[in-house]
Amino acid sequence: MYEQIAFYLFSVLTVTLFLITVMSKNVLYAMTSLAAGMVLISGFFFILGADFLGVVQLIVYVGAVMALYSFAMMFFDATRNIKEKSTHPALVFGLGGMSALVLVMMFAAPLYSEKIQAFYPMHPEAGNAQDVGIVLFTKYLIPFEVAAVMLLVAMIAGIILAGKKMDVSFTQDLSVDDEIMKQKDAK
Amino acid sequence: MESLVYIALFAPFVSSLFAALFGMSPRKTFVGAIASLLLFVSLSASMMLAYHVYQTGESVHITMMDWIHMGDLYIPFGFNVDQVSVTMMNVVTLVSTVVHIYSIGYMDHDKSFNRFFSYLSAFVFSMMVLVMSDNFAGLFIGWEGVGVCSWLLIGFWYHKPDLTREENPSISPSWAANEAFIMNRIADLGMLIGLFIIYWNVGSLQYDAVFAAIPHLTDVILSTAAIALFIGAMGKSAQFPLHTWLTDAMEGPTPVSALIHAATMVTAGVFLVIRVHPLFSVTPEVSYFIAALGTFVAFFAASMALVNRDLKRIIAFSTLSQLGYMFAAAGLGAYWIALFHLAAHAFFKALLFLGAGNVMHAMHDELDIFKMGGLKKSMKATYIYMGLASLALAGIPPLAGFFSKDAIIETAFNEGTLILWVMLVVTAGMTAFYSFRQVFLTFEGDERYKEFGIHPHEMYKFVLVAMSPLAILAVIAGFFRESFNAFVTHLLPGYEMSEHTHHLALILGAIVFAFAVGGILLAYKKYAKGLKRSEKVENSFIYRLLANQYYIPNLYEEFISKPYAMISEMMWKGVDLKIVDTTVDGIAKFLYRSGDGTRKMQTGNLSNYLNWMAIGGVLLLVVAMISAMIG
Amino acid sequence: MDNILSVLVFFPAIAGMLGFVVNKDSARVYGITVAAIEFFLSLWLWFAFDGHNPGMQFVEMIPMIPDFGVSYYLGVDGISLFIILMTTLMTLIGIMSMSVTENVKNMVITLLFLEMTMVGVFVSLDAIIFYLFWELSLVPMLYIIGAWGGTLRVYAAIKFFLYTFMGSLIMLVGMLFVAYIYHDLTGVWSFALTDWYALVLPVNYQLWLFAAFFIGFAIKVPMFPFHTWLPYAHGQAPTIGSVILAAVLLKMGTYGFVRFSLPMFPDASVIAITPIAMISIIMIIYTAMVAYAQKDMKQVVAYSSVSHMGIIMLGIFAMNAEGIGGSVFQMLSHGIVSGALFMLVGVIYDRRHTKMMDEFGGLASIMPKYAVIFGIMLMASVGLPLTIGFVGEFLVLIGFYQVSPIMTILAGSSIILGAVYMLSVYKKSFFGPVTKDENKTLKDLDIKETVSLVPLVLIVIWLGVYPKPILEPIDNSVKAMLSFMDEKAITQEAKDMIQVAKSTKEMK
Amino acid sequence: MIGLSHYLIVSALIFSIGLVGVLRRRNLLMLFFATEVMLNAVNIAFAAISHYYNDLTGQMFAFFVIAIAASEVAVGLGILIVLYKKQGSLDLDELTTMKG
Amino acid sequence: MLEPIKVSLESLNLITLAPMLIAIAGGLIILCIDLIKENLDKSLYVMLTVLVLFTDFISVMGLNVNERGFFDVMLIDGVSIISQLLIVAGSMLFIPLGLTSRRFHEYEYPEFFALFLFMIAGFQFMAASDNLILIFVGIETASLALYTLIALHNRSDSYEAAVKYFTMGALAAAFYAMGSAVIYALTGSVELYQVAEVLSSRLDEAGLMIAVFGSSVLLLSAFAFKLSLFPFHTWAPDVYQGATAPLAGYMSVVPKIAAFVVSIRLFGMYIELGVEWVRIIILVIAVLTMTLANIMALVQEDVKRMLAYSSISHAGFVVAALALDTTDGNTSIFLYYALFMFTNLGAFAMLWISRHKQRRFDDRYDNPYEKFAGLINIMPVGAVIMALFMLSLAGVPPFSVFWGKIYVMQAAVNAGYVWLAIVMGLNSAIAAYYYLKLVVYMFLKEPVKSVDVVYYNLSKPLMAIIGFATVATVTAIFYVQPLISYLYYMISASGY
Repeated sequence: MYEQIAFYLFSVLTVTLFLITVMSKNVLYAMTSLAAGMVLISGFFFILGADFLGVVQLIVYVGAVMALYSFAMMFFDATRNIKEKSTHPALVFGLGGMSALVLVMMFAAPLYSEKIQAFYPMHPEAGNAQDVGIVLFTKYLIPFEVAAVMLLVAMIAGIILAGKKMDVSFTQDLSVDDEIMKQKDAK
Repeated sequence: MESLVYIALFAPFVSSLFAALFGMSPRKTFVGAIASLLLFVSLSASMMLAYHVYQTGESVHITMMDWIHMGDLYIPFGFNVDQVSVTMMNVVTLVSTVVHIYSIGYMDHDKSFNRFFSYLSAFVFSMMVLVMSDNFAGLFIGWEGVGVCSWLLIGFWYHKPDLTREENPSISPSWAANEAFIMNRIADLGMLIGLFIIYWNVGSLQYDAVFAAIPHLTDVILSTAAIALFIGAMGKSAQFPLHTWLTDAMEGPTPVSALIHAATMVTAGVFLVIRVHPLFSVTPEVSYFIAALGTFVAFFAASMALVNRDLKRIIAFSTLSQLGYMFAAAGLGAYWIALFHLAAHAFFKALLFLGAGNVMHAMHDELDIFKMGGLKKSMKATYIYMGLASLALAGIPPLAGFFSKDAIIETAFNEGTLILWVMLVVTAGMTAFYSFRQVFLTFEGDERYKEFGIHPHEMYKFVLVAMSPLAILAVIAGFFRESFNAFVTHLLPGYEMSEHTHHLALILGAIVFAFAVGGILLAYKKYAKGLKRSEKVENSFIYRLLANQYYIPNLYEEFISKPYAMISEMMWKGVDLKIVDTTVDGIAKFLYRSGDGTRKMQTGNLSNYLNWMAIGGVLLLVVAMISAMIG
Repeated sequence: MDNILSVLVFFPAIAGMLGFVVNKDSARVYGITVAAIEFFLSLWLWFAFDGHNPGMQFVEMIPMIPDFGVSYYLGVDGISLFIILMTTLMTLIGIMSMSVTENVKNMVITLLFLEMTMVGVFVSLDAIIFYLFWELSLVPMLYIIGAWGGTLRVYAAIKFFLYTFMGSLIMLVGMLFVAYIYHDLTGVWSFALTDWYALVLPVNYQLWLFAAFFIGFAIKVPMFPFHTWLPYAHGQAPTIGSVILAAVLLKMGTYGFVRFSLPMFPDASVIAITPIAMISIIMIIYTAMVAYAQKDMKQVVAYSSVSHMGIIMLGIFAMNAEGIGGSVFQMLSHGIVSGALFMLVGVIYDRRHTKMMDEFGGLASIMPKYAVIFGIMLMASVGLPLTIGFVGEFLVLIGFYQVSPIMTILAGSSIILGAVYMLSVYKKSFFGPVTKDENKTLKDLDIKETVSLVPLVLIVIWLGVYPKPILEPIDNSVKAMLSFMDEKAITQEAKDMIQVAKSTKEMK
Repeated sequence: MIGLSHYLIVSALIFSIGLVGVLRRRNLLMLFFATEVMLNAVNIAFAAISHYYNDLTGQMFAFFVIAIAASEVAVGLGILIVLYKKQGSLDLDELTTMKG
Repeated sequence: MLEPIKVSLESLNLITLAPMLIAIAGGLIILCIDLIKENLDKSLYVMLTVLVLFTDFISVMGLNVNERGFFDVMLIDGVSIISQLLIVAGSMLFIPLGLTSRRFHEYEYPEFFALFLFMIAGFQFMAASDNLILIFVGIETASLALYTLIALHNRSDSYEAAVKYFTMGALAAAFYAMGSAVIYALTGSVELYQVAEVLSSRLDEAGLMIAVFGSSVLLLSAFAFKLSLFPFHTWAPDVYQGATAPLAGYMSVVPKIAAFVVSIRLFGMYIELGVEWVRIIILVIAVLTMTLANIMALVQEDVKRMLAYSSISHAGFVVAALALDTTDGNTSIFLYYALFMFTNLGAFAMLWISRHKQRRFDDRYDNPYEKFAGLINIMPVGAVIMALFMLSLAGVPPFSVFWGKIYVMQAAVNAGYVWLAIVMGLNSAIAAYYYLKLVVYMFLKEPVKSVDVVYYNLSKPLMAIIGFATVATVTAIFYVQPLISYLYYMISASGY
């Protein structure tokens, strides 16, 4: 009962919030509702017993990602209302509705099967964090490390793309080459 | 004997090559002389061969080398000198020798003198191949060879421009040459088909093999083969409906007309029928058709000759008519008579043409007999020659024509084909009339040429001398009828008149004679005193019909040439460019245009790209759903 | 010299590669020398060739991709030998007579590469190697048409390339399918023709495969209605391009039919006789008519090529030694004659820069030598006996007569229609008075042109009079092929139709 | 009782909402929001399946999805920054120099 | 408290990780070098990268076939080995294209090379795993690096390209994640060998088909994006145009090989399980892709854009082989890309050497056809070489792509899809047009402008690369045999 109420509450709220994210003309509203929706999603995780995941969701999304977005928003000076040309609403909502319909039908199918054995079963007695830790650092150690590399890549990318060095472009600058030539001549 | 065969065959070839060496140089008389000499060599060899064949009664057969050997088809270059071919060889070489010598005089002023001899000798060579070959393929070589030489020689004065049909009925020499070649080609196709039929049913194209196989073949095969071969003969011998080229061929120099279009090449068709007599003699329907067609052409051509004003065309029509006679004889089974008439005709017709050539030479190439008259003063020898030849042609005894033509008419009677007989007899009368109409209009009466400021003069002496053998033969050839009969019937089936005919021979002869003399007299009455033209007659339907050759050339032009050109144009512009090519280009253009169309999906707008992606994904999902639901 | 074929194939290519170094001014001489050596090599091949052996000779076999069955597999028999000779000859003559003045070096190099591909096509006994040379031959030709051609050259070149390319890709699918079947039956991959010959395919497979190969070959031949690239290609190509195109490239299609379609699919070929004969007859008559309507001299020759190719096609599907042998001979004859005709048109084009017939008239009196040679070639083209043109045409028609007399009569109309358009060309350009002043000063054939044309004239006459040295090897190989087809054919109809050398006696 | 399907359907709905956002947004920043929504939707699905199968793999996947989302944000924003410096706008309708 | 897990080091089979670790370590080394000393010349980094990649290559060669490592996350089967070899070799060939005579922005960053190496590691992880999680992380690592590399070219076109690629990539990632979720829901696993097992037992359950199809479709959408299949291809032309020529050429080969490996594992699994529907859908997409891309390529004005469409079309070609799911088919995929790689390397390198910093021929394009007009007169050897590449791409024998093409077609024929082979044939014929168009411009047209140098960017290393590509393209016939037998052996050994 408690679970049901929570589920429906979270469902309605997330859907509404994400709708706002998607439909709002104001970046601020959109972002705020996105953040709120993400918080609520962590609620789902908690209901589902994925406590650690819920925490990560809160920290990474609501903490890191949203902070990034807000900094970006400030940089872009996008607090005012955004004018967007709307792409054929019929097409957009048709496609959205269609995909919702098909996905819902798909998920309404009897996917769940008793026969399926968990390969990495949970151990409720030990707690979610421990479970996750063990699997993550054994089975999924490699993806974990690769994710680290990925984050490194993202970091480097973020740094160099946003860096000052990008303000001048050698790509279209003919004089750069002349300098090289001069240097070579000097040698 | 083999070397004689080679000499007879290749002397003209050497002559042609020799003359060709000088083909592009200015006139050199010695070219003509050497060519004539070589032709004379060929004539001598032919005569010696004739003597040999006559003596031994055996034919000389040689196989020079292989020509085509593929699959089962084996064709050698083989030559066979037997009674028939040796006759032809003699006729051909004799007339050509005379014509060669004649041409030295006639072509005197022509800048292409050397070239002319080259062509002329080449023609003789082809003709020799034609008559001497021992197989159908060799015959066909000669057959086509003479066709090409004829094309070259008709178009000899190729530089003349095209005129309208009113100005010149044959438009231009080059036009006439092409016409002749193409018409012959039509017939040649028939001949080729004949060869194919024979090959696939006999397995060989050698005469002896084919003749030996004839008894084993069915009637249908024999008849189709005979018809196909005869179609070939029709083209070369200008039988209706492929006859129009012959009169147009008169655009060529006159010696050419004498040699090719009177004495030799046009008789190749008759020769073919005689050569292949074992085939024709077992296909009576085809033979009868040949006879009937021959008779018809004899009459038909003679009718056109009645009103023609062109000196050479009249002779050409008369050639046509005489060819009809020959076919009539051959068709009726009297092969030796046909061959005899062929030989006799060659002599007097060549003589006639050469005489006409003299006249032309004198008249500066004027050919309209209405513009001549009274030439006998300046050209006595020619008058005699032409008169003799015309008499022979008209069948006045004791000249050659009488013996040969009379025999044909008699044959028609003998075979009981009275209609043919009647037509032939009437034609004989017409022949006499138009021959003498021409002779009288040319040589007798008022001197109409003076209006045109022409000063006629007689031909060179040596030319006249050279013509004399023909004249002599035209006179005396008839007397050799029986020995000729005996000679050739070694090979050809004999033909004897029935008792009944034999009894009536005199009466029949008298009837023909009466017609002939009647014709001459009529001509004399009308034309000997000079030309009296009658508007009424000339405007009459029949006159115009005859003068325009029954409008057949016009018909051909309107219903064959022009539509062909039109359809060709349509095929090109309408079908080839508009349909076939446009389809091909259309496919290419369609692809290109659809490229222009589809590249529009690449708007450059990210939102659209995302839409496409979503459309793709969602569409696939929908398809997945539907197909999962269907099962 | 067992590897004479490899030498023949790669000698021109290597020479072409080295040709980059040769100075521009000497390029032509270099080209002539190389082509002459190549021609003598091919003569040597003929000399060493055993005319009585109907099978493949000088066979070379090096596996290239054994896992995929591709091998470098060369050989010649009586059928291909003379086409190779003609290829080398026409290339030599072509280079000799070449009137191109711009970029001569590029032209020479291109021609040498083209020669490699052409020889390669005719010596290959491996389908993939065959296909390789087949496709590769398009490239130099594309360049020749496109770089030295007339105003529409790019269009013509691309049309030529794409059209043939499209067809050959379909053919490639056919080849792959045959290889698949071969693999299915034997467990081995092989593209070697001699292996493929051993395959006995069910009739429906044969039909599909025949169709696939047909598209490839028919476009190349070109058969109606795939012929429209040809007039453009010829019309726009420089003389040398037309010469090679007409003389050799078109032969690849007909050669393909003889080499692939007939021996591999005897039953399908027999079934295809009637449709192909009908197309051939359409080709013969229709293109002869179209040729008659042309105003451009070169287009006449181009369309006449199509018409003659119709004859060749007809002969191939006669299914008897006369027809097929005749076709092979006709390929040579058409190669030489049409090549010469294109050269002749080129001669006048070089002088007047037009090929329109109404620009001329009376050339016979201004350029007599030219007129004579043109006349001889014209007569060979219309199939005059004792010229090369007659032998092939006669054999083809006589061969096909056995299949269908009516169709032979229709096809035989080529001797009439051919005369019609050819003589009308001759009349329009050579006869009549000289009307145009520009024409009055035209020079007759110069040394270069004479030297290149006279050998062709001699060959035309020599092979017309004495074709035996050529016919004999062809005959042997064709007979061997026929008896092999007969053995292999499944259906009785096909066996009946394929006539193995004893044809006429059976008819009796 | 709340079954697996319930969660999955919520996930599907949110996914579709995200998709709608991706389709209709012209502002790149807000478009990125929509992609975050989609990834979050998937996370719900993974967590739910994980829960019902009593299997941890789903949660693992969700972790990595979060990590990936975070990295994407970093790189995406980096690109947006250079773009904004150059163009002064985040409107994707202005990004149409390459087309056709 | 759970029991600590004891794992022996041997069972981890760490060697399977060696190649990727080498690449990552290489990237880190480059970063460190930059930290120690700034402003080193790009040639140092290029050569370091090549060296790292070479070591990587050797280590891949040292792998044994059919091993699993690290709790079965790593999968070293034949496919993964050959694909890694191709990926590394391809990267090794493309990266020296940075050694141009002119300076371009991205090569000024040592990070560029580090990112490049990380990207390769990402691809290698994609190829060497059948775990959807690792595949996902690998994809994203590689993609994020690639987006950055594109943007680093630093001009508005490249940002535009990067944004487009990035945004669509994000959507594709969402599709991928959703698809994986559905698979997980169906089977309770994200490891393909287990997925296949469970799925085969569940296939006959009622009402599940929609989910099976749905999962395949979602994954297909994601990989169709990666492989640039219609209608997910729209990014490709713009990104190719916006990226530098070396990167565009690289994108047309290497990421696709990685994506193909995953596709073979994924969709091969579906087809193997008897879900014919997937095969049909892939075939339809393949045919649409090759045809539409071809038609669009016909009308392009820019060579690079044309090549972009052409590589879309080639991808469609190869995807058809994927749908066959036979050993021949899978062999042909790698054979095709291996051979295609050389030609594309050459073609893009030719564009790269002719790159000028300003657009001198067209306002929109770097490489409009006009630029190459009359190249035979300006740069004859270059023109001939470029023509060779074009002919090779068109599938003219004996150049490299031809062998790939007939092998694909043969695979189609062998699998009974003759119609597919015919469609491929016809498409090749259409494609020939646009390749020829360039040949025509180079050989048959007069130069548009009298431009001093077209090969503005040429340098000795680039010449060497082009020479290598030319030789590899022309002499393909000689190495196709070992290539085929190796690929076939490897693929059949891994059971595909």
